[in-house]
Amino acid sequence: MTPDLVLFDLLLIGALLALASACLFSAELQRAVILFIVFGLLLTLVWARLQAPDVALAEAAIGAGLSGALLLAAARRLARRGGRPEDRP
Amino acid sequence: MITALLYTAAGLLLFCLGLWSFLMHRPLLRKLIALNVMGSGVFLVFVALAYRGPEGAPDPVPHALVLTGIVVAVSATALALALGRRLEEAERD
Amino acid sequence: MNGFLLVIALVLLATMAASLIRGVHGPAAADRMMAAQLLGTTGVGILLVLAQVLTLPALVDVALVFALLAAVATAAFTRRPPDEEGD
Amino acid sequence: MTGAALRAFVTIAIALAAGVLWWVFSLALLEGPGERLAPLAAEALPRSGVGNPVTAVLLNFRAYDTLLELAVLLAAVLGIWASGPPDRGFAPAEIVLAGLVDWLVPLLILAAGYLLWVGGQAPGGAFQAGAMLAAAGVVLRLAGTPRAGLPRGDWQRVLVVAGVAAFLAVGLALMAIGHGFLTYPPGHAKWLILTIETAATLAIGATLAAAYVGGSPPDGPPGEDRA
Amino acid sequence: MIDTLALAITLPLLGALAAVARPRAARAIGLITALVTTAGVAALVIEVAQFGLRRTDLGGWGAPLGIALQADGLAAALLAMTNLVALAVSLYASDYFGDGPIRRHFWPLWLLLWAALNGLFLAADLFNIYVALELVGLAAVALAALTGTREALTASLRYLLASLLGAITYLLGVALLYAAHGTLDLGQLANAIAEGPVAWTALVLMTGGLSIKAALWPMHFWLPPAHGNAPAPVSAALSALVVKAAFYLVLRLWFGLYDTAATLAAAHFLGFLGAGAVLWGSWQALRAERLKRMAAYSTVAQMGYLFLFFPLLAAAEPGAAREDLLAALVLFALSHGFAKAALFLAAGHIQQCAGHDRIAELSGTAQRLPATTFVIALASVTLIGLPPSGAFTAKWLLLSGAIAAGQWWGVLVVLAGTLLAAAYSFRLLGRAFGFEPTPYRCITAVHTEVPALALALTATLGLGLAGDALWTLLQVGGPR
Amino acid sequence: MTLTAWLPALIVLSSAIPGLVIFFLKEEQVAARTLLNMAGATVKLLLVGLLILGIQDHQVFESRLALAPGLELVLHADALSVLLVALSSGLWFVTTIYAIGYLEGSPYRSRFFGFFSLCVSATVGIALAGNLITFVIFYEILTLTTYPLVAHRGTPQATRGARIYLAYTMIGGVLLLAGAVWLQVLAGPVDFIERGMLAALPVERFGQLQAIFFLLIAGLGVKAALVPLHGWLPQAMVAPAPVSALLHAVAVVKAGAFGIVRIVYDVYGVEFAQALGLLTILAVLASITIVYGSVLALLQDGIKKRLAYSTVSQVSYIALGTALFGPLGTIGGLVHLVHQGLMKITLFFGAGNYAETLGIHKVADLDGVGRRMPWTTLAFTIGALGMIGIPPVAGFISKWYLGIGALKAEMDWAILILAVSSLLNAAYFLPLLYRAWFRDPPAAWPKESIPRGALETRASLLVPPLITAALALALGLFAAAPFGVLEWCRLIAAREYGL
Amino acid sequence: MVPWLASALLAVGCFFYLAGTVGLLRLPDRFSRLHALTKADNLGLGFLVLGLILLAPDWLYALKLALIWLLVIVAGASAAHLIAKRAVREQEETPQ
Repeated sequence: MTPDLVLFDLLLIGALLALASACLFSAELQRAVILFIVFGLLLTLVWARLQAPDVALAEAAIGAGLSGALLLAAARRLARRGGRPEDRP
Repeated sequence: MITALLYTAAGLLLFCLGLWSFLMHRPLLRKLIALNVMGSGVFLVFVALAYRGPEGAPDPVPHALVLTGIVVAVSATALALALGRRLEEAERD
Repeated sequence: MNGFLLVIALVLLATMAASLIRGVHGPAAADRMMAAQLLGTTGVGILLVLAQVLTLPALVDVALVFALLAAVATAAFTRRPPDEEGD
Repeated sequence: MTGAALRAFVTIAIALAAGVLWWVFSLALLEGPGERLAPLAAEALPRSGVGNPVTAVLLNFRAYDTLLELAVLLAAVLGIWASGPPDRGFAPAEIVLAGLVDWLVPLLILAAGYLLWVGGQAPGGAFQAGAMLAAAGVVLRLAGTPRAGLPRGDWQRVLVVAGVAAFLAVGLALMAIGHGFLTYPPGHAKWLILTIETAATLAIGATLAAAYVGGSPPDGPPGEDRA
Repeated sequence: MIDTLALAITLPLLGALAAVARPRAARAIGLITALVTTAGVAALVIEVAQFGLRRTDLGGWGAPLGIALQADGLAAALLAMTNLVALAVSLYASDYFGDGPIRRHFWPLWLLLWAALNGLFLAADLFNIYVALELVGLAAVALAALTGTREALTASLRYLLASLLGAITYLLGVALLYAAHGTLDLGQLANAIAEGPVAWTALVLMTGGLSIKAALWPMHFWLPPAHGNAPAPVSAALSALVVKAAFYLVLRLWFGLYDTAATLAAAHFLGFLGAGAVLWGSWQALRAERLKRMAAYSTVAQMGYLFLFFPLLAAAEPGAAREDLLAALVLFALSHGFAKAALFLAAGHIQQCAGHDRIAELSGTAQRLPATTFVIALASVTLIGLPPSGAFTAKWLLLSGAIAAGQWWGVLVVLAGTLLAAAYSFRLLGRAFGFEPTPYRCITAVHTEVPALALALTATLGLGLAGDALWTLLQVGGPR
Repeated sequence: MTLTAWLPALIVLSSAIPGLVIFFLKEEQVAARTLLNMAGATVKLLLVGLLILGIQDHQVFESRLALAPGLELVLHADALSVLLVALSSGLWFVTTIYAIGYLEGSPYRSRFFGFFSLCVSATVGIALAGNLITFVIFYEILTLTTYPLVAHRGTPQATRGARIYLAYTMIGGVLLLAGAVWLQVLAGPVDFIERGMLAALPVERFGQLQAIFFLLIAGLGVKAALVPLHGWLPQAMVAPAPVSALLHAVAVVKAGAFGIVRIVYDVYGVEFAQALGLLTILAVLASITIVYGSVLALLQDGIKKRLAYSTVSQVSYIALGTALFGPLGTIGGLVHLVHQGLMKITLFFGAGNYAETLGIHKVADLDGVGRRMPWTTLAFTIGALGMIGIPPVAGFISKWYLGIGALKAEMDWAILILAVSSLLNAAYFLPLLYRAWFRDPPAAWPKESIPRGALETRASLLVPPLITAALALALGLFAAAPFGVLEWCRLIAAREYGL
Repeated sequence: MVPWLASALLAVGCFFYLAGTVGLLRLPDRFSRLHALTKADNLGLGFLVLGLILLAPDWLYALKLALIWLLVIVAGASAAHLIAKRAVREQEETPQ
């Protein structure tokens, strides 16, 4: 195990967790959605790093494509309605 | 093994972060994102325990399970968003 | 060679982490999307390097998918329904 | 308990849980069986009919899971269809986007075909390919095609069930001729899997695209236009 | 070679596909599938009763690489109940939805749900359980939302979120067990699992996830609105079958998979939650303003009874006493399944005829809808646990177990729950004889009331008087 | 299929099956309903006749059905069960005739008669129950089947009365259930065996047995209307008269009283119960109830209310007899089970006739009714005199045996109770009789709905009270006859004391 | 020789990425950021791909690498346009 790889791992995990936190703690919905899409991107790198190319392919295909589009559309609708959606279930 | 432990820890942290966010936020979209993060955490645990060093071929079974899990998660998210949209319409009327 | 490639990957990852800051801070959605765009391209780069390092040629396919879908994500981000569309 | 106290309590509890979980998982990883199913899968791979171990797990060893997974997808889209008609979608694309769509959609479809084909031997497979098709649908809808390129009416329904149907047809046919449900006879596995995967790719693509469109398809006999 | 285990899942699945592809014929397809599926499952149950444990390795790989389906006595008992209830629900639904627009959404989803339920009962693989659980969850949520009202949608969303949370938590437990033992097969895991923090944590995670789905108090919050606002046949299926399936898995985990490792303190904890469910659920049912809400809260309470068995089962030495308790538990679950389905179907009928289901305004049902009232009365007999229902026998054995184990709190909870159940049941039945009738706008066609009546009679007379047969069936390779 | 294994089940089913069929009859199918009712009642009487003959022939009648391992539904005919089976079958026959007349033209009769038949099935099941769980099962079914009868009229008072009835009986049922399960945990399957089966248990469980006894008595005391568990009974008076007759004379209160008899004699064993000191407490409870019921009866001005409190008082004679240690007291209690049934049903028939024919509900309106309705009033008088304990009506026999039983049991104070109670009985019944026979009738009856024809009221209303009154008289006059009720009770008592 | 060249190309690619990131972080206004970004990441990826092509095991692999670069450039151009439009709209709605 090369130290570079460990460094890479640490950096990757750090970025991943930081991003997840930023996304989950984000006050603004649309920002959370964009960050979630970026989170998917980083996750793809994780799958690649862990030698799971099948999973990486799936994550890339679904996260950037369908899932992202769906969430963006939902966030846009909420933003358009304007009201703070805190009263939602 | 260190790699697996490291990524397992990351997966568990994602799970717990997601759980926290799920419990603390009320908007549907936030809960969905939280659930997806939680799911990703679990998937990460699976993939981490499939990893067997840079040389060894990884265990394909957890990879397959995670693929299935991803499809399920996407399905659920899509359904939830559709219901949410319908609810908005119902509330607007 | 692999050691050097790893360093490259590491640097790329570092730039990625840095541009995350813009992604998190925005301030506007467009800024975040720009960050996302850069992150995507960097991600493609890292994937390609990793494909070499880990001798996983399949990661090139992942990069390909990334490249293809980055445009989809951007389109999804920028489009608005007709009643709001400015043009 | 006040709201703040409750939040603090939950936060602390989850933090503790995270620690316990990590400890326990480390125990499991350190003491657990080193190999798990990897050697078994590697040993059975030559008999599975495909070269990619993940595909072998998904479509042969644990094909039943995948069958149910496709059913989950179907359930989701049925639920979405039940939630009423889709909204109008987007205005026709302006020139840049239209140009993008013009070359992106064929490429996506091409990529889907490539991933499907390569899935037997290398990473890739039905779901990834289906997701690419769905992405094509998403782009089309974004560019102003309301139905995201999906066929009308009943053909769309047929497409959506194709994956599960292919699975069941193969599985039950094998059972009927005495092999047992989803037990591929040696030598035929490759083609049976490819058949199922092709149907599944189309179904996944159609299903995900339909999920993005987000409402029930216009009904009517195949080809009949009631839009 | 006809594999009835596979048929139990594939037949409804085929029906679902046909109903998706041909929505205009959905009702006919649904009814035919219901009949065929029930026949297929009947064949399976008879096979189990005659030849013992049935197991099939799908794909011919065998565990741990492949997935197996397995039917023992416990699975067969629950399958029998599920399919009979599902058949009755199908017959009822064919009238309830008629040729209306909802039918084309209802039938495919319902058949998918049915297939998934059968799949859950037959599953012998932890991850396969997860997938089937998600299929059950999504189909159930989609069905619960079919009415499209605001309340129903809000409730369905909440249901979906709770259900997903449960599934993910469960999955983490599966990951832990796979990490520790390298297999997902229930039988192999049962042999491999040894006491220790790993086994413990996995059990906590899986039980935690499943008990959300089984609506164990206080994680029941999603159930009453979801079950109360769904269309009546859907409510029946959700309350009678879906929560039951999650409970079945908890039972399998605790007394099939874990057996040696499950200790008393944890079982007591579940028992306390069960007690909370009985009291809280019954109390809320008593306060409910609407009939279906009441029925839904009653489900919360009845699920609580099932968990009350856990400390007793954990304390009992293997042997006849323990088998009695387990059989009583199953008998209770089956009785509740039939009775609650009957109750919801009857409630749906009343709702259709009266235009609402507000209990305070439902007077004179005994005069205007005698058969439906009779169904409610019979179902109430089971819910209260009065003779001659199966629930009475089960409750008797539960009380015996609790007294024998010296768990007097359990006795008090059961007795209090019985009284509360009587109180909420008779809120409606008391009004039934009233002479200020609500304007009922229905001319009752006899055949629409037959399914509910059959269910109620099965719960009250069938299981009460023929419950002994269950003991024989459960001898077949059940949890030890 | 042997008759001995099926006869008890058939006796239960002979009313249950007609009952279930009747539910599905249309309202206007009067003839079919009547036919079914009467056929069921007749068949049941015949079957009971067969049973009695067989028992005298020392045949053992027993039907069994396994509910679960260790839990069996057992219907077993012994001498004690025959007592209640015969009483309820006979009175059901009579009451059915009465009810057909009484409810003529009123709505929802199919429902009424359906539950009516089921209610009798439950009573017969209680009588034939061969073990504790079977008893509990039929006891609860009885609650369920009588509830719709009490609520039948659907008026707010009826609904309220039914609700109170249900609340009491459900709580009683739960207590009984708890006691029964507890007992079964301690002692294994509790079969009803003459002289009981618990004395064999180890001494350290005696404390638990005492606790269980109180649970059981509390559960049974609700239906037997032991003070302070009697509150439902006056409220349930809103039911139609045949229902009141059934509740008070045959089914509900008898189920409770019969249960107490069973528990004392065939579960604990009377000697063991005495040894545990349980009988004295039961005797005290019964005595309080007797006096309290009588006093309250005196205060009522509604006829049915007065009869209701009278029931509270009179049923406890059975419990008192049970609690008086010694065969004579036992005989007194047991014969009263039958006697009270006959006399009380006569009284309720009479009260029902007054209400249905002339609209009389209050004591004050009874003036001169003996002239308008002499036959009814004659029957009513026999019943009332019997209740007071005046010879030669059957009630005298009961009180006589209770009295000497109390002496033998060295509970002399019980005699005082009997005396006081009889005085009170007289005080609340004699004014009724006086008004009916010796006051002048008013110018118009409150609401005369059945005009006087050849008979004073409908034949179907008149015949039943005459039959029951005649029986009550006959049982007093020919008490010593062989195969009479008294002889039968002697036989039971002899067995219970191992004589 | 080839590894050295490849390394050099990779290092240059890396530099452009760095430059792009610094631009994204430091440049004051949105449109200059956008320009810096597109230029930098296209060039960065370009050099990276060139370097990797030199190391590619077979021509198909190399072809794929080239294709990816092409895709990123074309898609990037379109994306930049779309984002710019969106940015303009946002600027009209809320001043930066």
